[in-house]
Amino acid sequence: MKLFEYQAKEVFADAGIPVPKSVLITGAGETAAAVGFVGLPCMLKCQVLSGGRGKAGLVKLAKTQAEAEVLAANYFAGVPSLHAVLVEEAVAIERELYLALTMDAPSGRAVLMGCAEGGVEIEQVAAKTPEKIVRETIDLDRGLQPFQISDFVYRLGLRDDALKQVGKLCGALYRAFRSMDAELIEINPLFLTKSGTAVAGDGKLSIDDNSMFRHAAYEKGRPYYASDMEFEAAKEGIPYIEFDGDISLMCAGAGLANTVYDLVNYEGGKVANYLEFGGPNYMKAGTAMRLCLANKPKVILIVTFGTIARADVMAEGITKAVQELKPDCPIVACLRGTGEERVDEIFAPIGLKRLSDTEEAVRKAVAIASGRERA
Amino acid sequence: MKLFEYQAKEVFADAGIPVPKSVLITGAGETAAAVGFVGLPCMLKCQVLSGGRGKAGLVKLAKTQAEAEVLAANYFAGVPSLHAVLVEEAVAIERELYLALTMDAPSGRAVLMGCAEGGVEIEQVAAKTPEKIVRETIDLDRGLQPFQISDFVYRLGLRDDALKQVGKLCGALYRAFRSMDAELIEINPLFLTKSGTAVAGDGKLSIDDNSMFRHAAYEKGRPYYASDMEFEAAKEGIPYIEFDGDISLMCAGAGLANTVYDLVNYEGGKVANYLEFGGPNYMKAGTAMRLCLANKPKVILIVTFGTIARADVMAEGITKAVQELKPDCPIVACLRGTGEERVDEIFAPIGLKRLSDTEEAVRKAVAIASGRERA
Amino acid sequence: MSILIDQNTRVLVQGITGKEGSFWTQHMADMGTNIVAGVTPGKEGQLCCGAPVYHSVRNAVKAHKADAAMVFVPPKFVLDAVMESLDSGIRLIVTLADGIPLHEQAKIRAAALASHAVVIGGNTSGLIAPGKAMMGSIPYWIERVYKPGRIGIMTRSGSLTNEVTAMVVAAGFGVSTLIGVGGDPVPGARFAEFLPAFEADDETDAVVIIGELGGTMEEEVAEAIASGRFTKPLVSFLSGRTAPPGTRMGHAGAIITGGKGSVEDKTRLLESVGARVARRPREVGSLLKAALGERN
Amino acid sequence: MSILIDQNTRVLVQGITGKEGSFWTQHMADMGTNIVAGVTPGKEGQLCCGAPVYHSVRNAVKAHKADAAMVFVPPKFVLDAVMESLDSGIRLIVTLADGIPLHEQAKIRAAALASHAVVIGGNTSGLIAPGKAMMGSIPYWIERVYKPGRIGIMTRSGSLTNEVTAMVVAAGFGVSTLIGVGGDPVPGARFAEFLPAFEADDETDAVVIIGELGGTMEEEVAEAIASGRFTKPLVSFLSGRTAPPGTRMGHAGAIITGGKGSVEDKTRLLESVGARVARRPREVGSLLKAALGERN
Repeated sequence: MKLFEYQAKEVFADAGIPVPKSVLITGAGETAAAVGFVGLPCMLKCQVLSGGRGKAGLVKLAKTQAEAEVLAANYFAGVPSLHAVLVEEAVAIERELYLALTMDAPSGRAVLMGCAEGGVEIEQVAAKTPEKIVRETIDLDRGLQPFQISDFVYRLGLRDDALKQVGKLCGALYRAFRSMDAELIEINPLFLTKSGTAVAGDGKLSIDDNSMFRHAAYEKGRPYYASDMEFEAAKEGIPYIEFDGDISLMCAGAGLANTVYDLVNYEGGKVANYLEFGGPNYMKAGTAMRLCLANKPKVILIVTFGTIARADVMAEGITKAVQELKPDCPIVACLRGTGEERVDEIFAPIGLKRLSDTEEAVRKAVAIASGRERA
Repeated sequence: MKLFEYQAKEVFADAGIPVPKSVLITGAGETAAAVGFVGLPCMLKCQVLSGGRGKAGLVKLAKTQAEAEVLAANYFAGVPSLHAVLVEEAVAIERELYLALTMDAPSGRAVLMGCAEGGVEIEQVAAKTPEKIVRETIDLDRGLQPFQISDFVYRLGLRDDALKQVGKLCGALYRAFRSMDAELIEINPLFLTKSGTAVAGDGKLSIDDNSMFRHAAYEKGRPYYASDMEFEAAKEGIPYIEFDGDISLMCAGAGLANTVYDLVNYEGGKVANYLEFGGPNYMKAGTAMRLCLANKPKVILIVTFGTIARADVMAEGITKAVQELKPDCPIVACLRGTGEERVDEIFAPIGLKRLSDTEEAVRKAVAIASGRERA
Repeated sequence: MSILIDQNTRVLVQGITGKEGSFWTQHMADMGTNIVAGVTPGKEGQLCCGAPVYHSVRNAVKAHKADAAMVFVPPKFVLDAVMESLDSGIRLIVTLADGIPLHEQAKIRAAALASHAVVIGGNTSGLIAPGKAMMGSIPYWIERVYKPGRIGIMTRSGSLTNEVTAMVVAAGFGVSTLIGVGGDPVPGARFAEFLPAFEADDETDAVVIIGELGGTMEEEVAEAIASGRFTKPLVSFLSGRTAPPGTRMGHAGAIITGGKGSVEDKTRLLESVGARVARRPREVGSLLKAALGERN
Repeated sequence: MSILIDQNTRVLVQGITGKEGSFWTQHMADMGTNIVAGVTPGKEGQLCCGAPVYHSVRNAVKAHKADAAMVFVPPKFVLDAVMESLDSGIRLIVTLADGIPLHEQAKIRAAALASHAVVIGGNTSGLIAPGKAMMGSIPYWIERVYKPGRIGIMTRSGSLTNEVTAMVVAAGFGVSTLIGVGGDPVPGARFAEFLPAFEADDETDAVVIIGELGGTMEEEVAEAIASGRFTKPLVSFLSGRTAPPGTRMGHAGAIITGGKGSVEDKTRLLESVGARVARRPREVGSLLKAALGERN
């Protein structure tokens, strides 16, 4: 679960990491009071989860209260489903750093990463000048040891007071990473201010979904999703992503779903939505089909190859869903695996014919979507 | 630093380990109120650090308030330098266990120890029927893992509810062990009550002396020492133990001091006090000699073989101490090591002659103490 | 010869008396797996699927010299179950649960490395040496997928494994050992670690890797080939070739981050060391034929 | 040949610029020790006792291939200093500080075992191969104690070591290597672990152990002899033979607990495997003569 910047900064503050003075506003009417509290100039930062907010114009500086009020009004009026804006003191910056913690799969250790150039897109630094990224891996049982911090901040090029301050901050960041069961925790940029302190300029924190039972205080409501349907799907526990194509996928398992997504693209088709109909969700055909239909696709493409997720049970669900939802688009169904021999019989009432070859099914769906073929 | 039972039980209670209801009283006049609070029958337990309180009659059951008041009065009147008595609810016991945590030197791990027979002298169980003691060693980085607790309590012979309760208690005990920097933490006996709960009947906890900087709340005042002089010595940082003999030792280093202690005994002498005059204390001759003289010894036996603890510096200190304290007993001084060649010259004003053989020095001291020889 | 397991592997089942545990233990036994004991705290003395049940792994190992552990416990107890088997000296552990907390996945991986143990999973259906033994939840009834043969298979997926393996079998091959390392971001075991065993196995002619975008497991395979640690033919199918960067589609580990982990990059790397990479599942069979033909 | 160190050992000094650190580094250098670098955070680029100073052990090891570390830091920083050197691959570490917290002593010991490293101390004056090299705070000016020769010595004490070693030298012998494992209850290294090296050392004829009541280090030595891992003559002096049980006299580890660790028991055990145990320091010399005479 990705947290919003303001939530990440709440975690930082609790962990003892300095953050700028700020007020979260949920409507333009609160802007004046917020500016009064944080002072001028100030930053207005849209609380959205997508990256590249700066480039998208979703983070801007206001020098006057009037400027701030106009900005806030424009944001709340113009940014789709924006729920809050963070009004934040503008910090006098001496320099910027990058700092992050994530998990290193091969070693099973946490990895602390830093870069002496902050505010940049770290992916580009990693790709072009990987030697600029400083790394320290951490044994989770032993924790981040003092000597590791000392060496890390030294390699980051920090000295004297900045070395001590950022070092202390690394310790706090690691404790937050552990206590939050974070996948990723990132401060980019980390400000070194003209007054000589280190302050988190931005904050990213995503909590591991498998660990949410330890973080029940965070409820993943509508603002955390890109669309209403993604929110609906998540409530049902169904992995679901919307795209702008016209072929809705209902596929078993992540690997097979990704493969079908690729094959659709190879054949010149475009996907309307990714949807996993396998694993724990193989009995949810009705809900899955409703989520697909919401995108008004030209065809629904079902591909499964299940063992525990029985093909006959899925066929029964699909049949029932078709009877209830009466989809106005054709369905292509390639069902294999346990119970596959009963599928044709189950499909008979809805006139659906089982295919048994993935590529054949994909080609058929693409042909239908492109109008070259009728179901 | 050994804690008193009532302090250990405060730590237990904070860690979530059930303890009997109790009131600490510091005078017999508080008995009635304490009994009123904990109920009858109740236990009166002298808060002393020596072992074997039961055998020594320092823990007794009172069935009536009158009995409790008489007991308390006798304790406060009769037990030397007793500072407090714990008045504790008498728990209805189903059975007793032994539980302890300490450090295992060869592995560098903590070791959880248990015995299905509690209340006994665990040393005797260890010596006679070691198979009755169940052990589980714990990696300090990983901590006490759930599967270890489960196996440990099962091996202790516990089942069902008792297994779960004692298991939970083991987890709490380990957390207390770690957070207190304990050398030893012991519950003996651990009561399993008739109502089916586990309750700490007694509590021993000693904090590692090297870790006291992390436990500044505990001040080691007079009640923690066997005598005024041991308290005085501790305040000076000088290792010092009183015995009932007549030869006071002032020896450099634990190993050499123990050796001299042995040699004195071999020769038929008796030690008045052990005192380490080496390491960080080699410049404290005056204080050391004052601590020795407090025992009114027949002779002070000084044996050193120092390198960093220079013999000449020690000789200067001894000379000054003799001039100031004017001891009325003879001194035997065997000083070797750095600067030894200057010692005779330094001793000249006080008429002391340096010996250079430990055994010769010991024999001389014993002869003096026994009256066979004069200084 | 299969790698890792066969009829002689002495398997202990943790969580044997649970619903899932007893169901799959019976299937494992039916497929020839040598189930020597089970473990469920508090149930020592019972029998389950014909196997004696113990309170702890220590007791079970002491009595039955088990050398592999199959873990059927809920995700949040997996770390403890794995640590328990490692503590008793077991060096092959398979854990299926989907939903192990990430930081516990990492602890499992680190403990496996520190103990020089193989911990397969989580988020997998396990491990099978068709015709010999199975540890996991791989059903024996799909013979057109799990047909015995001479191809080693390693995979990060579930259904896609059936898809690809069916192509391998359709091309006339069979499976020597199939290892599902699982779809978690920090799996307990990684592809490249099994290559030496496949290399040494005289009943494995070639290896098929079913990978996907994200992570570095495929890159490690390429490195093993480049360094000469693996010399048999290797064919790979990778899903997520057209997946949009930064979007998490499916497995938590299947995401392109830091500009790394794209299927393009993985393909380039694998092909640069002589491995074959199929663009479609169907091609796996023909690439295998080509690779083995070239070799012979 | 000495064991553990000689003129070629490349010693790095942690905490080199401190008062104690620089004082003893100079003495170590004067005694022939090859000091290649020092470490003090924040002081990279300085020189101390002729050695270049680095911010971290990693930097120092990278530049100078140090293979031993001498730790001069206050007790509560010792654990981190030891972990830092272990992290850089150093496998011989000597730490003198008296006052390391017990739980950190244990972590040091556990880390030493896990890394297959030798961590000598704390609460010791260190390690000397007389005439070759010294790591610690053993002054070179007492020649009648640290005379080069063919007797290996291991000790838990300080002053008592001078007392006993002087007797060894007075009897006509000298010291090949002297190792002070220290007086802490959980020392980083234990007597028995050095016996194989002394056994293999062709410049060591016999070993003297200076032990005391408490703990099990002497028992482990007896076990090594019993199992045939050490076959050279061994003479021991143990202090605390008449110490009252349960009283802590001196070292925190020097206490009889659980009815175990008495000098009587240790003596019985050592003598039962053929080791000689002196009742008085003076006897060590004559027992050594007897042991070596018998052997030759």
